[in-house]
Amino acid sequence: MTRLHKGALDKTPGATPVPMPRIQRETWVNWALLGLLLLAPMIANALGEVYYVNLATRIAIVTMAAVGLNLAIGYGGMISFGHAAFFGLGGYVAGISAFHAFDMTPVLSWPITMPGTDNLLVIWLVAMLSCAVLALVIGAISLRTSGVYFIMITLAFAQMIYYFAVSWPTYGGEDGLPIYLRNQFPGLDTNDPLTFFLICFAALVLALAITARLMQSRFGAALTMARLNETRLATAGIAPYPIRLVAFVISAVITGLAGALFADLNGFVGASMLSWHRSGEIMVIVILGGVGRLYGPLSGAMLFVLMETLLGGLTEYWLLFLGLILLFVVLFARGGVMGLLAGRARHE
Amino acid sequence: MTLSLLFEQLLNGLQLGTMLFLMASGLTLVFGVMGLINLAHGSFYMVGAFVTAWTAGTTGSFWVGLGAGILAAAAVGAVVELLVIRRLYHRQHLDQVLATFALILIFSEGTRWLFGSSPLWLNVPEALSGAVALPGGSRYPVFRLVIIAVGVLVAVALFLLISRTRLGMRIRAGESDREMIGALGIDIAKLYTLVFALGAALAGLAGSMIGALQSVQVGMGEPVLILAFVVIVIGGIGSIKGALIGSLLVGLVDTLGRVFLPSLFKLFMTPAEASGVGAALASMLIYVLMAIILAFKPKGLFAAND
Amino acid sequence: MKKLTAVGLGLLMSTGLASFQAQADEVKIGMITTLSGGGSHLGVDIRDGFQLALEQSGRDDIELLIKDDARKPDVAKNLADEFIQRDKVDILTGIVWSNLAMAVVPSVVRQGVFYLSPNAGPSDLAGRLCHENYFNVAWQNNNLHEAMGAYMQQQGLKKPFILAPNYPAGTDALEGFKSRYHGGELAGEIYTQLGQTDYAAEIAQIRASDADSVFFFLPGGMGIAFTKQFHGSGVELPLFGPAFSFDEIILGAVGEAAIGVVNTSQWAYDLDNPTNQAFVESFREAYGRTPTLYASQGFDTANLILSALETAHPDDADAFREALRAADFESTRGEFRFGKNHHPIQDIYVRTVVAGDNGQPTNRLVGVAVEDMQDVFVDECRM
Amino acid sequence: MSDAVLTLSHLHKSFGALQATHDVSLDLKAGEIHALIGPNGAGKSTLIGQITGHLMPDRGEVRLAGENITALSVAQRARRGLGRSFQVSSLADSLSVLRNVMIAVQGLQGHSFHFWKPVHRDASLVEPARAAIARMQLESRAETPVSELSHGERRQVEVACALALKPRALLLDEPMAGLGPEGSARLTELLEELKHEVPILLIEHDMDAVFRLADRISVLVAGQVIAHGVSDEIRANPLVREAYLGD
Repeated sequence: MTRLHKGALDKTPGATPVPMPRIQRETWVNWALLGLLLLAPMIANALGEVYYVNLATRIAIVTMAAVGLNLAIGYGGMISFGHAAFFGLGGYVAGISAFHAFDMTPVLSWPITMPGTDNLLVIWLVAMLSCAVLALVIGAISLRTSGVYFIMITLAFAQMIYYFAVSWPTYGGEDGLPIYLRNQFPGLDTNDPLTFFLICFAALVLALAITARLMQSRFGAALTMARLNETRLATAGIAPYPIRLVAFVISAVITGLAGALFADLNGFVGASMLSWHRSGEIMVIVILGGVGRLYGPLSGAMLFVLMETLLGGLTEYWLLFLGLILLFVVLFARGGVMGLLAGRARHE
Repeated sequence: MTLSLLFEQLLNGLQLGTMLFLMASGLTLVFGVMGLINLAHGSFYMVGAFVTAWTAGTTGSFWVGLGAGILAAAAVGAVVELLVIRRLYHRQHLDQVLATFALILIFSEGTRWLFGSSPLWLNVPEALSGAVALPGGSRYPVFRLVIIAVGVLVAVALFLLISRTRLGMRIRAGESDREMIGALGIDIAKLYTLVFALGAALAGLAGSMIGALQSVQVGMGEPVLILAFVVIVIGGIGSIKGALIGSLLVGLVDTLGRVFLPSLFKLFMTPAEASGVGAALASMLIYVLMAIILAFKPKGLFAAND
Repeated sequence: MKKLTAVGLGLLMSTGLASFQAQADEVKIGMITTLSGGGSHLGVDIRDGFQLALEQSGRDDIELLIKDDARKPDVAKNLADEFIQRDKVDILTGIVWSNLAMAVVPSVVRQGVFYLSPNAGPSDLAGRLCHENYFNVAWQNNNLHEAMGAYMQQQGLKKPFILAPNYPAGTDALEGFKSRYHGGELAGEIYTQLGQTDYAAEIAQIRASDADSVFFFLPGGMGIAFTKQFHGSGVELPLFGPAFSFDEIILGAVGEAAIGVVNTSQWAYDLDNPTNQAFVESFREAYGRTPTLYASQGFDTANLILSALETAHPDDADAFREALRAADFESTRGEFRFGKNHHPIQDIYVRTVVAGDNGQPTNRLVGVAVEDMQDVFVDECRM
Repeated sequence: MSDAVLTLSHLHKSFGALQATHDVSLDLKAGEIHALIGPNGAGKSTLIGQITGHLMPDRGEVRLAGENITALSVAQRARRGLGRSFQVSSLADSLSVLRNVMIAVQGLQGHSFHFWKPVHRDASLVEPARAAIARMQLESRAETPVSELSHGERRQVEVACALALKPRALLLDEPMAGLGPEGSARLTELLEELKHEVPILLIEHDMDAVFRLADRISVLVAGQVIAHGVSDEIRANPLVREAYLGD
């Protein structure tokens, strides 16, 4: 774990020395946030307050979706406005699979017979594979463009899938698909809120660890350079396109897995998981937390979900206040929550 | 499908296209001159419609309302530019997207707070209500013809403005070199406010007119905004010509897709199924169009600075 | 900012703990409804109608908690969790939209909480997923469309043109209409895009067909846009639809273009019964506007709950359920009882839009389309 | 011309009506420094673009070690051994010198789809990079972010990056600019030594350096090579004097 907190990118022993206090501060903040997320639901569970356990689960899952997007936006410089497509696809894999497992009908009868399942491991694998394939297609086309065009073409692909889901009657269309029984993890009782939280938490930690490790590797070095200076990368003989494409796929896979967990948490999957507001929301979380900071998504998601919960209870015009807070963060608190908590970003 | 029906549907596509052009031209101008992505552009559309509806309801005159709506949109645009937008010009696209996303929330909820949750009443003015006969026997609403005419007028005016006037020269200078116009002694801040307000006014104009045809309600700007973005991306961001071609393309493809796709599927499906599948594909059609165009021309049809 | 977060968490925890101190005999009702964004006037009316009934009851042992779902299924689901797990509510209600109901209701009722629907009635909840703790106090989604099918057949219309948005409620609407209409052949059947606001292409198709009437289901802004555009198009065919596109608030936005439209509803504000007259009068007095059918549904839902509370506390689930099932309350819509799937069996009325006293369009009751209407999914319900 | 490492033959490139490159042919032989000079607007940047792959010529051919690379991308050319430095420094400013150079080493090794091993503990990356930095006498600055370097130091990092690629041909775009007399002298020394390992196509404004270093010189004016030869020939060429001195 320690390695994870030394910083993913440039702030490694072989790179820019950053003043020591700052490293410690960010590491400390990271640990504190992760610890808070782990301990709060445990305490809540001990007090019998199941609601807070589910709230923490929600935070963990939303964080994970944002960790995926952060890989694309923060580390890869690819501003995807269509990650809801992967979030939703992951959710639909879980939903469809559970639907068929419940009905005892096959998901596919041609070319191979594929029965529905409620085994989470299988569902996750299928969700990740589906997202990888979708991201490969979307990325291959979208990465030919850049800048605003990239933002808009990813949005367009997500909209296509959204409209498809809304009007496809088999799996509920706009009504969506309830998951009557939460999908099962071998050997664990996923219906127990704390157990399910711990599963999601473990998945989140894994996603964070993989992202950190990835960004220290050769691939990460190339991706960083693709973001900072594409020409430099090409001049070194490394084509930026495949590097970006692979990063986009990995990013989609992480967000897709979060989508599958989200569907199981809510016991429901619907087209709203695919809407452009959802893409915007995940992006908001990434930026709120601090773009390109490993733990930015965690702080962003905590703040976002708490604001949603607290403000939503106070006034029916809470979106107005959410808007004002967001505006304030963009204009005056650059670097997001992590910028406030742990000082300026390490790069740029 | 008779010839006159086809003609009528082409007119419908044209009308949707000209309306989109009013939105897209402002959006593309703001991007071309200031390099800003403005997600809140749809909010000016909504402001225009609400103010028009409210004023028309109070004074009883659509025309007074229309004037008020356009002015209000321009004023709101100018204020937003002064308070928020000008802090974003030198920021990354990401910051611009988030800040203007926040503005959408603020505008939507602010409008609801001021005007309430119910949709407002706004109708086509008496003088322009009714329909005229088209060649071929069918009838077409006068007001839609007026919208087409207004769209054409605005397009011509914009081309003249940009190619013939001093303001246009400054705008073009701004597109090619932001440093240079500063050096020319042009008050760049004022120019930006002006361009932004102009874009907002055009959106307000679209909202006022369309509000009379559709419903004036909170959130009405968002679907139009996404369509307008599709338009300018297809056309090439920053290009007025691209926005015009893109608008017409999207207007026609969307309208004709909605009409013909279900008929196409009826050839080998039951009517109910064909209607469903056709409608589903029709709703995806413009996004498919956009993806195809960008796959082959990554900077749109008429990339401005390339 | 960190401090803020800490304070926030503390606050959450303390409000959570506070719920322990609730009195045992008090009844807690959680209302999840749409108060912000598009379509929020439905939620506002449901809430206002519901609150009016509570106030009139004079009971002070009922705590009503209201939260906005912003029309998002996952927000609604999260609020349901919050109400049940933190606030320990006995009864949930308020959801406007079918897709939100589908996200929330199945899991809520399985947790032993009562859910009373004041608006949405998706077919699954009436049929295959019906549940003893779920009661629908409004209608099953298809009811008004089926009734209109029956009515248009009675009226001798031979070639209706039908259209609805391409989503489940839209397909249900057209299927529902067709299941009761056998009076001729359809002149055409169109599914439009959900959220579409321009109907020029569809209206041109209607004009080009040989239709003698138009039936449409386009809720909210879609219906406003369609009606206005249809009126301006010069096509002179009679319009028919369910009440969802012609509540008093929408009529205000459509204006005179709506005059002459015929619509089906389980309720009308000029329905002649004392409960209703008192309701309409007190609603106008309290809120300064004429109630919509949504307001009447909120009002009826609250009164149903109040009537059941006379007999039993929700803690005694079986007794409370029986009391609800008896539906022993004065409904604004006249006679009201539940079928075995806990969905209403009620008359569906026909209204027509006329110019009111001040020239504003308003609904007038014309007659009854179908008496004692029950949904068709009741047989799929194994309860 | 079997010993030519890099050959341009009959390159043409126009932008609309403007002919930016007109029938340019030149070559770079093993062991030499070939300087390309020309006044501003002569079309040097366009020509460099066509050599490095940022621009496609309308006609003509670029060959590297005998292989036709005209249609290849920037990255493909780099992999085949074309190293370059940029006129306007093109480094990742927020990264350290070492990180910038390591990317070049990584490119040379051709393994970028390794997802697990941290690069800072990968001796096969770090050591060659440090060697290239040492060659430019920048060891003390290895851990410094590029943004904190002086103008001249950045030029040196550029060259270090190019060297780390172990190129077959090196294209240096105004490496002397902003170096100051001492830095210039040091770089000149280095280039003289370097040309025996890898031939250098040198684009340079500093005429003293050019005349001192270059084995051959080509003069580009208005998109055309107007003169070609050794230093003294060029110095004496009236066309060149006209183009440069305006007399």
